[in-house]
Amino acid sequence: MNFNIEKIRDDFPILKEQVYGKPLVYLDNGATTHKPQVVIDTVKEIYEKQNSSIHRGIHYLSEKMTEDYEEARDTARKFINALSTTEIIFTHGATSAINAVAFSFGEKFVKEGDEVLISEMEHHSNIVPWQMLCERKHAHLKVIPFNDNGELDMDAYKEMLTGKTRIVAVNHASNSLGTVNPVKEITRLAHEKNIPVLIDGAQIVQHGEVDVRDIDCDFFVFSGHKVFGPTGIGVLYGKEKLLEEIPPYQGGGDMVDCVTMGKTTYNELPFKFEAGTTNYTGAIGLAKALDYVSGLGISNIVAYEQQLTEYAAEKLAAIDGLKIFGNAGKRISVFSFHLADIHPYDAGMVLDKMGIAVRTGTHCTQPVMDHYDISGTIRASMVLYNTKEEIDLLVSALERVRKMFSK
Amino acid sequence: MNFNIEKIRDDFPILKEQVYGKPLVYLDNGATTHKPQVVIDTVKEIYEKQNSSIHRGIHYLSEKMTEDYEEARDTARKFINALSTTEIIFTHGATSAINAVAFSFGEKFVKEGDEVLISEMEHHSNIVPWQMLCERKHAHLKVIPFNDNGELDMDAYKEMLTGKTRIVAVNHASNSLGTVNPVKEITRLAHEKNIPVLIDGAQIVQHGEVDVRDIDCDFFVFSGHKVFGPTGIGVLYGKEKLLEEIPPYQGGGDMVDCVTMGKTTYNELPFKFEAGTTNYTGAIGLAKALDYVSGLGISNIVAYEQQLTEYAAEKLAAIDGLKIFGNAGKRISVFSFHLADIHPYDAGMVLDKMGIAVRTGTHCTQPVMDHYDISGTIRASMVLYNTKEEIDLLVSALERVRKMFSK
Amino acid sequence: MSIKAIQDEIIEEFSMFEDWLDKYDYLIELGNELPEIDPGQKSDENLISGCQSKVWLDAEYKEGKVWFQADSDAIIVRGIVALLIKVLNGQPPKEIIDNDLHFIDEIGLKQNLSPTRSNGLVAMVKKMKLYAIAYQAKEG
Amino acid sequence: MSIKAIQDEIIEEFSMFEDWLDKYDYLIELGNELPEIDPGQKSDENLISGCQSKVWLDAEYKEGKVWFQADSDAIIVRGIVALLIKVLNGQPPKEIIDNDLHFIDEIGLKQNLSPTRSNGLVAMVKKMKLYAIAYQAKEG
Ligand SMILES: Cc1ncc(COP(=O)(O)O)c(C=O)c1O
Ligand SMILES: Cc1ncc(COP(=O)(O)O)c(C=O)c1O
Repeated sequence: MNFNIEKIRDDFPILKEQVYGKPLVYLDNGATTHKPQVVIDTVKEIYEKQNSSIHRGIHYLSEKMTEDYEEARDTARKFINALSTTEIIFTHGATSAINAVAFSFGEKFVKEGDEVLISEMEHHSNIVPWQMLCERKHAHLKVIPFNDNGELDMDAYKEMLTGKTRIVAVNHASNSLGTVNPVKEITRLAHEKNIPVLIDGAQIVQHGEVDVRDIDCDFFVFSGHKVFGPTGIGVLYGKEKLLEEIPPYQGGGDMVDCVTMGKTTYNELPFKFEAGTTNYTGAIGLAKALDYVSGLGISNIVAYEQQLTEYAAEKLAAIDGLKIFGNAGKRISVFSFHLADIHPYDAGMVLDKMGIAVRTGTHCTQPVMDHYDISGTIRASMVLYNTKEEIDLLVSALERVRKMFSK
Repeated sequence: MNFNIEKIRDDFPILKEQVYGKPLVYLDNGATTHKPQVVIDTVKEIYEKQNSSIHRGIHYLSEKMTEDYEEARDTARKFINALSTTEIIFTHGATSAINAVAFSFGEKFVKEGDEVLISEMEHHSNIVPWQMLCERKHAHLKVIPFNDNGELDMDAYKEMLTGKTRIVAVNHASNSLGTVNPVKEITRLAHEKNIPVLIDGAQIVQHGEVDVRDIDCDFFVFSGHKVFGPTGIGVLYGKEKLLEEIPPYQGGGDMVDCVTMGKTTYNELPFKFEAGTTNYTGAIGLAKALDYVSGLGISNIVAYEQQLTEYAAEKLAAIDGLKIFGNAGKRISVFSFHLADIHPYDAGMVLDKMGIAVRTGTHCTQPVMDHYDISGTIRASMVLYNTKEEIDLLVSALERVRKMFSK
Repeated sequence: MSIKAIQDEIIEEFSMFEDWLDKYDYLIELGNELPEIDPGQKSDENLISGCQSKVWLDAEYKEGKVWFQADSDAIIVRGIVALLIKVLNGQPPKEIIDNDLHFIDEIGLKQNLSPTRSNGLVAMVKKMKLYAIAYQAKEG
Repeated sequence: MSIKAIQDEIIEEFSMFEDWLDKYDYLIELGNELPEIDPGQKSDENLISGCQSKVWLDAEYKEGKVWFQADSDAIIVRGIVALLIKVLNGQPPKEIIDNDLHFIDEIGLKQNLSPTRSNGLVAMVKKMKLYAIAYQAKEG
């Protein structure tokens, strides 16, 4: 395997930081990932050398920014293997992308009595927008259950696809269980009944290959900050035909072709969905991050992370009294667990003082917590720059935590 | 006057750039402003040293980011003199802030047959969201006209405030006419009839003092990138009582308190309106920009820009065949004009090659163009780092352009 | 002892710890020692729900003084709860209203009382003050 | 002359200009020289509306060759229109379809034909090709 982890860690300046005088062991990548120097420098250089509002500008800086922005769109397109840049919309993150679809698709296609199908393991960002839609339209939210291993109940799913189902929205990978869902199969089954599918890819793009044409999903969303890019940027992929059919989400500059007080005609795709001054710095920074990931080689990353995941699973399971929630056959390097009967918040606070950054709580997946009847978990989430040594540090820290609380 | 323009220009690295081998004369500040080094360095440092997802994190980096983010909120609060940080919501820009109000306020308060009152000189971002709302709710959009000087017709306004008016939305300063509107009076008159008022402050914060409590407006919005801050960030101010009353705009992580599939309760203000991972880097960068502006002294900036505005007005008016659109008594340093019968696009393209960045077209204010029955203008827009020398360069370039096209 | 004096005592106590883990060891000890409150007092009414942990708070007013009883599902939070009770218990309402709890800052627990932590503690401190205000109002 | 040859000629012409303003002077000249099209041809049907400037395009098919007539409200755009017509006029549909217009890039006008410029030119080139495709289809 061609994966020089030392060199990679060198690319991320923050990994050299210390907290409380201890080296930072950052295992909160499910929340957000760090940025390689090349992304940071790109953002800096834009502000120092070429900052300018894009589209419709006729001067040099504006031209240059526009070109770079549209090139970033093409980079995002290639990264998820979309057909055309008209299908790539820059949003502010996964959340704003899902909200855009829930609103725009909902306005056009969801009526009273209709059903929207999500799963029990969704992030709040893929629950609440649909709840809001269903409330507005008097539609019903249906929920695909998962088993105790954290795997979707595909039989239940099949039965829940009815003539009333208007859209299916599920995550590609779960941010609290680590499960990788069979999104291709999920899409195929929905398409058999002509039901479109939105895939929440917030937890997959940083871990592996995504091919929206292979999945054949109708919408796909992800956040830039979770894939080593800047904050405040995300991507909404939509099939052109659907994007053409649904109304725009927000109104504002750039998304209109012609405005009169009586009637407004909308700009063509993808601009129709990009109202106002976009976060062009974010988009170009994100493209650099995607280039960085591609440069390392997706298959290298997948192979490396698989080793890491297996190592973590084994080491964590060996800790006395540690219980992992989510043991799906296919998983990403995200582990939610309890340590004996220690409250996750207690454990997290102590781990922090040891320099180990984990997240505790519900991870914005309250229904997952309800499934297991727990109030929260400790979550360690790894990406390509994490190491076996860091897992060892986590494990020995957990041992120490257990002792502290058993006195 | 205490205003060291050389030193200030030094703070903005991009101002030293050349285009086509000529020094950049950037007069497109109405579209976006450049960033002082301190803002650029802040963004860089966050990514290099403390990047982490905010709120609910228990580890060091997350704590630190959360603190800085909430401090940024307080900086924004102070900048516009809001009462409490619960009234300051970080959005992605002015456009997303207006869309949020149009949706959330509209859901709660706008019904069939109601009226929404905007003006003829609004930016598309303060037109289209209201059009979309009116279409959805079968309400009516009413438009306050302006006279040929570019001043709102206040008598017409008074008559248009009726028992059916649900909200008034006007800009503080116009991005194409330069007009500064009497927002305090506009608000007072609306409040006499208990009608709330949204002020689009996108073109005022970079030019002078804003005091939302003095204006007494109910909502106030602005974009970070137009006030020397990063891209992808903006502010929505709303009076607490109103923000409490209206439903949230987007659903997602952080904006909910408790989520079950049956019922979701929303987090308290301001978080209720900040769904998903926010652009914390943008917010903290914006706070630095606001600190920078405050540090120069608002009254110094106002005094300096007034000189600049007067100088520009005089010099431009002296050009043979130049016609300015918008001659309001109170104005910002934004000038829209025609040069003889030269097409604005032609003029803009040639100015560009002389190193002078202006904008041409409708400036996202098509109704303003329709008012004068023109298809666009050339627009030069100045901020605190522009100089009289730059205006002289613009003037001589315009002279040259006129000659080129009169052959 | 005055609220100020108790706070000073706690600050002194904490100044002896060499490192964070010793502090937490101590907070765990305090948490373990804090008497559990009655199951009956763990009512919805007394519950202060945070996303990270839960806190229950009950109060009584006797002979011009306020007495608190509190609990949490997380031990370290219980430890902090124990400190807060130690400082405020048996004090007259006016004292509780007027004194600020600077010890929290000084012993390095400020983060635990940040409004975004969502562990129930900020809300608990607020509620303690509210009880004091209510009791004072009753006195007239 | 072939499309390629005409393009080469234009590239050579433009290579003589020392600076941007000279190029624009020349485009203005070309723009001024381009015959205005009939008011009747300035129909909504022939209009290609951009936000920055308007372009009108009409086409005719005669004896196996395509003839374009076009106009714009901006002079520099007219100049570019004149160049496009010079290159494509009187060519058989197949030639118009098969040749790409690399001269635009080489004489430095690429920006003017970027899809985000919104000056009507990209849409005009697209429409010119579409006319050619339609005429070719008619031939069978
Ligand atoms: C599965 C999943 N979906 C959606 C989101 C929301 O992403 P963002 O907060 O960047 O909008 C997250 C992030 O936590 C996630 O893990
Ligand atoms: C008056 C006015 N309102 C609103 C906006 C929209 O701001 P943004 O594009 O940053 O959302 C602008 C920016 O052009 C403006 O000038």
